[in-house]
Amino acid sequence: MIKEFHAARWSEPLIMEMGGPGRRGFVPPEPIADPGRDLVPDGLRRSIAPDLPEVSEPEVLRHYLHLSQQVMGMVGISLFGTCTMKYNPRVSQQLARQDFLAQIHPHQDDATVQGLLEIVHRFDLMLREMSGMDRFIFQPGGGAAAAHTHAMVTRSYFAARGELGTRREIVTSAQAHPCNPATAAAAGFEVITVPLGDDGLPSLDALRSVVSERTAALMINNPDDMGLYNPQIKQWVDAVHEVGGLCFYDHANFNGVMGRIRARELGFDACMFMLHKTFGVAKGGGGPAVGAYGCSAELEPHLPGPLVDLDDGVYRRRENPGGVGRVREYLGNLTEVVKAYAWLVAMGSDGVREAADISVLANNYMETRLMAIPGVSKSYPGMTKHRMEMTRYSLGDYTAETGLTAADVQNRMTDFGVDAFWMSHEPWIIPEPFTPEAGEAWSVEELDYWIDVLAHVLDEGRRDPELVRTAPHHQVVAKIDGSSLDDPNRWATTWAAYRRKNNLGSDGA
Amino acid sequence: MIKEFHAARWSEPLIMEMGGPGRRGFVPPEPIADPGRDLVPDGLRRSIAPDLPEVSEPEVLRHYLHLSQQVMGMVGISLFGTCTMKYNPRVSQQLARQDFLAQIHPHQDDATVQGLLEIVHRFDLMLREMSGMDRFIFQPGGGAAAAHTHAMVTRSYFAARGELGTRREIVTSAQAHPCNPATAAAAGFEVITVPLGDDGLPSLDALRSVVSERTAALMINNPDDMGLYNPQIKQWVDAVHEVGGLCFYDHANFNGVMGRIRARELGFDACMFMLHKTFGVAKGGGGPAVGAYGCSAELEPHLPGPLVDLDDGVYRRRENPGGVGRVREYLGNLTEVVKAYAWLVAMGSDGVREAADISVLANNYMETRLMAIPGVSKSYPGMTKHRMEMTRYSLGDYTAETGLTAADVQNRMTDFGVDAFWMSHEPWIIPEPFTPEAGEAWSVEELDYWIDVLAHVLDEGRRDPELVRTAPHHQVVAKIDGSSLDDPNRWATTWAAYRRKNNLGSDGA
Amino acid sequence: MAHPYMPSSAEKDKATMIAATGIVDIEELFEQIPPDHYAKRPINLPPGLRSEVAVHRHLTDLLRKNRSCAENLNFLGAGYWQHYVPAVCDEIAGRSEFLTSVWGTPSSDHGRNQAWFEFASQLGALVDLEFVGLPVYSWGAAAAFGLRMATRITGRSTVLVAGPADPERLGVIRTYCAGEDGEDAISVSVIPVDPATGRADVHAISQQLSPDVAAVYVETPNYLGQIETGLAELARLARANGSETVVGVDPISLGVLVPPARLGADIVVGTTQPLGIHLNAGGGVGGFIATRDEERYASQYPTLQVSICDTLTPGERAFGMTLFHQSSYGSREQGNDWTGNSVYLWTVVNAVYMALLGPAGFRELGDTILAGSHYAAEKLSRIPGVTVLWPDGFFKEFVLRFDDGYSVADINAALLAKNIFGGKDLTADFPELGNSALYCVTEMHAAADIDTLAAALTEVLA
Amino acid sequence: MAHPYMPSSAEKDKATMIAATGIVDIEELFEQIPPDHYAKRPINLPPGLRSEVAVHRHLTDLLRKNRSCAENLNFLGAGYWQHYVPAVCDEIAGRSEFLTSVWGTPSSDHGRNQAWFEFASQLGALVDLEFVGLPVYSWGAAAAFGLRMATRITGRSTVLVAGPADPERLGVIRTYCAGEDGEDAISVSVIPVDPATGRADVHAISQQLSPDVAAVYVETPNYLGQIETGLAELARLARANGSETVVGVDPISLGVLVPPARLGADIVVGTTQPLGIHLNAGGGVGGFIATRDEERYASQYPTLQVSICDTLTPGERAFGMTLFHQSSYGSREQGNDWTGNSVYLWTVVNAVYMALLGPAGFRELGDTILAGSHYAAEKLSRIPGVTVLWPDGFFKEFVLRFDDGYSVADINAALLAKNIFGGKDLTADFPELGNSALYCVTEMHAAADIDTLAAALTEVLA
Ligand SMILES: Cc1ncc(COP(=O)(O)O)c(C=O)c1O
Ligand SMILES: Cc1ncc(COP(=O)(O)O)c(C=O)c1O
Repeated sequence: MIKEFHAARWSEPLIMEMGGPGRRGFVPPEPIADPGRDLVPDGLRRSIAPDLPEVSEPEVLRHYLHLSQQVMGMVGISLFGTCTMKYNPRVSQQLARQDFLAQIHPHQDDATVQGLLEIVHRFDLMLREMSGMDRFIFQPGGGAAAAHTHAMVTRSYFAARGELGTRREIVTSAQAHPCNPATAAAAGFEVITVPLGDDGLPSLDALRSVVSERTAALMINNPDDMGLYNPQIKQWVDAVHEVGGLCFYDHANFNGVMGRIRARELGFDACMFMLHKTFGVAKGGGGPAVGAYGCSAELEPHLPGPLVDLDDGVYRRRENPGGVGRVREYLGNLTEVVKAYAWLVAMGSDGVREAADISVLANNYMETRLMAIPGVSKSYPGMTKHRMEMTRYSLGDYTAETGLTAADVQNRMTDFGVDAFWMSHEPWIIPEPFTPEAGEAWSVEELDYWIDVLAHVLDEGRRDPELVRTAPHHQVVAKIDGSSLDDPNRWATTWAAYRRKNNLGSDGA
Repeated sequence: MIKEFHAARWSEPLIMEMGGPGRRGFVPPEPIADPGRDLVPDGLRRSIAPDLPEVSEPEVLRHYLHLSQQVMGMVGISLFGTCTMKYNPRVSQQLARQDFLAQIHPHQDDATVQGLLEIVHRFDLMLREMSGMDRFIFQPGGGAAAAHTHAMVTRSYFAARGELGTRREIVTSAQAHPCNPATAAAAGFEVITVPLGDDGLPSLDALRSVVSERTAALMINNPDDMGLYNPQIKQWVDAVHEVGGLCFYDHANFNGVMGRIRARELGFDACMFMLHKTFGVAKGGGGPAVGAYGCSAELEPHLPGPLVDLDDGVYRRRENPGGVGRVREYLGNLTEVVKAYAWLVAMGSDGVREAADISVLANNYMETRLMAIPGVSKSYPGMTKHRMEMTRYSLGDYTAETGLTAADVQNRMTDFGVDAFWMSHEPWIIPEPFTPEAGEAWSVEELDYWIDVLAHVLDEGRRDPELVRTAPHHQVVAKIDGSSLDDPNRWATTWAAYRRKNNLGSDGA
Repeated sequence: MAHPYMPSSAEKDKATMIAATGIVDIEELFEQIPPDHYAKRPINLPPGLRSEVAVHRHLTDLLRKNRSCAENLNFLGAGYWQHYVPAVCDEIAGRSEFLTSVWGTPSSDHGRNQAWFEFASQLGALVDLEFVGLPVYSWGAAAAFGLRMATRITGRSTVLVAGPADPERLGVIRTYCAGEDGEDAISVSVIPVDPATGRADVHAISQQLSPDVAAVYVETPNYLGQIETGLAELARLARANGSETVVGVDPISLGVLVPPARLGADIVVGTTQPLGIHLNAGGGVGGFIATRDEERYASQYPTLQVSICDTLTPGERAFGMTLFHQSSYGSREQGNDWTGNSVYLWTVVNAVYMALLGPAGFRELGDTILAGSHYAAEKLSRIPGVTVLWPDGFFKEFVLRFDDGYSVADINAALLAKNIFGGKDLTADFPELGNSALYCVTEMHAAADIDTLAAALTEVLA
Repeated sequence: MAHPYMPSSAEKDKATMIAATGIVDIEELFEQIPPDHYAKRPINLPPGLRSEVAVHRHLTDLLRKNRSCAENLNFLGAGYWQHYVPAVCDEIAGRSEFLTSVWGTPSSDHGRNQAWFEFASQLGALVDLEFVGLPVYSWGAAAAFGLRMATRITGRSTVLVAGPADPERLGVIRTYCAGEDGEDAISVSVIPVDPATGRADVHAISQQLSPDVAAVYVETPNYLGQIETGLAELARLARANGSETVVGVDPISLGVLVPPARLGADIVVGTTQPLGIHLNAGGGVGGFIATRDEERYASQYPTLQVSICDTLTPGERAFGMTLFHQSSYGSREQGNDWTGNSVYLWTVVNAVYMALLGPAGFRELGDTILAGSHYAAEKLSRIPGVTVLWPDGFFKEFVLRFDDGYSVADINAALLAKNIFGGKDLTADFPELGNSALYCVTEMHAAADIDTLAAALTEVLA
């Protein structure tokens, strides 16, 4: 049953358009002594005040409360694929807000942060147990940053062996997440992308044809976003190892295999887990995130510091000379590490195993229902084995029939309290792709509702394509007109730019 | 400019309709030992489980998040009169959540709650300074409870003098808040209500004609909800004192006179301040609230215990033998007392004075604009002096013209993000009354918006009365059909009653 | 300088309003106040701290002086208990919409009204009754209102309160019944606990069941932790006497205990504090009143109630107030007692709590508490000089008597030095129980905590 | 027993899905995984704690071992500072909608996108630049990305970093520039601080301005607290050399300091941590990149950016991504560097913070910090054995040299025993400064706190 929905709509002005001269939102404490002008070197005291709004505290609060209600987030239903949207337990949100975590300075003496370091160390041990790796760090501030870390560790490794001059290539696949080739390139490697075969998988032969003594590393995720698990991944790893390369397992799509496979046992030298996805940490619209990076003992000397060790019952941070140095300041987003630790403690080995079971079951349950909807087809239908925690579908036939795109359908779905699906990373191999990920945190009713809404919208589109093409209609704002976005004369990432380009006064009028 | 608005609409089921067998939202810790059946006396162990829903944690969270978005509260604009809607500083919300307040047991040793008792004591002293009273308590859990406290203190006072048998009457006015007569009656007094004169004020003569040696007390608020300040309030107090009665000042409408008058200097023996209104504490939909009750030294022996004293630098709770005993368990809603204290510290004497100024100014500003709107009239227009922090208006003319009531108008206003105004307490002296209270916490733009919306709705109603009569249209749900509410065969305060009366199964179907 | 809490404290805004209002000086607006009403001297408080930094610092400096049950080991209960508050409860309590909710229209308050209805429905399920009012100030208030309802229903004016009675709650009941000292009072008669059992003295109560008795009030588990075994008998006797049975109950026990209504209770009252509300230094109290859905009872409620109802949209449900006219808002002194702001935000939290626990959660929680408190009683009873007064049939709380010469006050002081809050001292309120204290064990206590207490007590008493 | 986080861990739900999927056993679904891929042994972690009570207890037991800057007096800064976080910032950070926001459509994410745009606009106002990207991981990352932008813009491959350099940030810059050890690296050359002034050595830098220099990176206030006076000169020299000037700035200084863009900076980067983000043990880092709104710069951003745009409804504004195609999402290895999840929730908080402060707040806060830090430096300089290295022209931080024989480590240990976190030890990173430490004073410090420090130091050094 499709429910009536409407997003909160406040027609909220920009904060820069609000307030009035002299209003105050926050008043700093008075200066201890007279802050004479001479405290600032000559000519360096700001004379033109920054063009910030002047707004009272209640107005600021209400404004951002309005904005918050105008975000669907996981207050609605989001089956955003490749992102493993999970329940974020509020107990750890609550813990992270408290002084014993929120009010810790990164330069504090180790003696004053024993509890925190203990959590970091315990969590490291737990991830080692889950992956078979020998050491984890939490410095990378996201999945891409962990991939970049691997590229840098790879540099350090080969530099130490004097091979950096020849190890110039990093191999990945067309279905690997863009961060793998992108970070490899940013680290100075040439990127070789193995294309997909007819079965949707990059072939072992294709890999063999590109690896050589120039290969520094393989960077790949598995299963991929289409839910395909590469059954030859071990041979892939062997092939790369044979030529002396390193293998990095982008484990962003870990949810369906938790408890069933270990990256190290498959031969990988390093892997990364995304705490802000698989480990129950909130996405926050894109962070604070953590890409936990783990590696073998062989690569450990190349890790960025500081590392956390337990010596004689005392936890210590230590530098890792010869390693990468830093990939980010300090130990990482430790609030998120604590939340991930709490999540893993609450889940335990039984819980993560069950989460994997349920997420794969729920995806296959959805697949059964979705494939019964006219207009929906599946990527690589020849691959008849059950998919993992995701399946990539296509609305190509539907688009051919109605002219409506997956983006149109997605916009209309938001009119029913269902947020965007993931479509596909670049390159788009499947036409009009969509990739929901059911995960383990949604109820069957919610999954059913998602499917019902999709079916309903496809139906609507057949009856009244304009309705869907011009959607959304029950959302915060209407569909955007993106024509200005890449036009240097019209784009505006700031209010000042917008006013200048549109000849508006400082009040926007 | 009227803005497009729509409330969030989730079409949310009842929690009792959600979930499924076996789902868990919270799991208690496992028992330390086997909780054998014999721990409960024979026949007293529950065998039929309570008919509660079985819902997982994420579902419960999302459900109540949906419900929260479906409440306007002060996230919209609310000028709810007689309730002094204020900004509730989030800093004290944050403080009150912390262990040092949230995790204090009321029976803890005084030595362990010195900080808290100090705040209680300091705040007592501050309210004494503001009112001229000699002692405040915070036990009453709301304004009405404070009025009731006064009725009980009055009993205790006259009982101690052996006069309770003859002091049978409590006098109030037709414009006094209902809690005054109601609590007086509940305390066993006869209630005498002084009617209003032609000028909207109860007359001194009318008072004189009802007071006598049977008078136990006067219980009255001033200014009243119409914004009228009784210029003879001192003479009123004198008249009651002359016959030996006590005078209680219901200071709920304190906002406009803060810093300008002191209850005790006007002669009152006792007064109450509503921390959940005037003192910046959140309303919470109706509490937790505090009616701070203050009285003269003469009445102090009759206060309920425990009282907080400072002896030799140590704060102590002590009983008050001969007093009322308890009007509520423990010291009161101390979280709210701490918030009110924080608010008063932040405001200071300059701030409260300015808040009074602004709230009276803002009301008169609104009055100027409102009186320019056709269809709006003012209570007792003959009273030409400026009103205090509220003015009572009437839509009587408009109703005569269009058939639309103040309630209709109010419903339609919610379609623009403006919540209900206060109309009037019983008795309704003015036809189709409405009583906005501007307070000091809304910006001029917000007040203007409120006024613009009212004018817009009145206009709409003239053009399209059905639109307004059937409003709201952009709200969470449509206007209610209240016909079942007082019908014993149809009312249902619980889901079980609803299902029984409508022959529904346990899933509501 | 403008104050952050007041947008119009900016000079420009004030000037705008002054000009539009047609005045020159704000002082003009106060013309209604006669000159001799003005305060004799300005209010002498410190100037406002406009800086939140300073306010925060001042408050934390004060509050840090407290010692809480979070970092100490607490065994205080006595009608007010340290239970675990799920984080989701806090999350919802903190939502600005609920926090600042006013009294809007049924449409704009819909979400909150639904939460209230869910509170009443779930609480009704726990107590097995179909009519539930919105909450009153506290358990004491709920008990007192329940008794006042009974006097109106029966037209009688004496109420019997079965001991053991919580002095706090009893104080409230006496006050609400207007004490025993004057005109029109409801007479409150307390029948002492049977010291042999720690339970209500059914025989003594039955002796007092005169034709003037409007109601018998009894609690289970009672103030001393004992589960009342004589409830059905008492209710039978009361009914035969034409009296109402009013029962106070800790709702957290109702996963494992038969609801009092099944034993004959007519009006069931109790506390909402254990259902997801923090200790808050006592500021977490709240009371409920529940009865059968019969006009006899419904017409006597002093509270507000939400009822489910229809809207103008076919098939849509919403909520409205039922029987509003009989409240003090509706009828001033003609209404039933009075109502007003109370603890409504907690009601939303209570709804969340009950929804999280569900039937299994309440059962398991009850079992955990039963097991833990009995484990503790048994363990402590083995300490020389410690006697558990009634070692069976209690829930969550039990009484320890110390016979080794140390007063309870001394013992608690010694425990406090070890960061333990010992049980509630009963010596002043229940001298008949000797040198005793009431100990409370909940799901917050791990076995190690109880062992810590046992070791500390052993040391203190050695 | 079902797990509270997983609705479908209830047997019935699992059975429903199994039946509908047409399988018998969930294991069938894993048919893609070859048998020899399976883990050799099951994962050996403790079973899950289904009870939140137990999880909460376990975590608090651990975290209580920490000592925080809340209950100790902290003078650590060094690129990461203890500023006051207004409660409204926390309130908004905690809103479930922002917290759990995903990547929806421009309509369903509208509120968050607007907050991001408000972040960029306000930050742009602070730095006086019109093009601002969404935030990157940290200040170090922002600096490095800024330098990489400069290499792409100029086609050159050397960057000069003006000392004093934060070792943490410098570590990140070096890593992002791929170190100096291999192929295709950007060469990073650090020019040591001028120990006489504590400032960048303009002369030494100018000497290194070869045609291969893509950019000069300089910070103000610099790592040691000094406000750079040579910035305009450096920018002029760099421009003359065809190099970009990349400036790192603490935005909280910009109420009282001229924005670097006014002194010639081309690419301004910095930290977002001071703008309303808690210390979070270092997990509050975040970086921004801002430039003039010119294609030369805009086309080189590695970030995502939101731009204001129209909707299908006339007159309505919304937000979309500009220049998405040049990101790694849009172009994989052809994109500018890479992007991904970063610290976007903090961006919303930063927007709230800047809105709360406004122009007056930033100015006053700057003055308060200037006054407090100079008061402290002056006061501490009077302690025998303590020298303030550069007593003028600093913001928030200053260097103390201790000449009395005690090492900084000893001094800090002694201060710690008095619940004071002494300044950052500089002896390892800046041996040229002697036995020195970097002290930080912000609006969190009252005069009494500084006096406490002075007294403690006096005692320790006596
Ligand atoms: C397979 C895979 N790898 C890497 C990433 C990059 O993660 P992040 O966005 O945290 O940088 C993602 C994120 O979508 C992903 O799905
Ligand atoms: C004048 C006056 N007195 C008393 C009260 C009763 O306050 P409460 O609702 O807190 O019981 C009110 C509340 O509206 C009021 O306006």
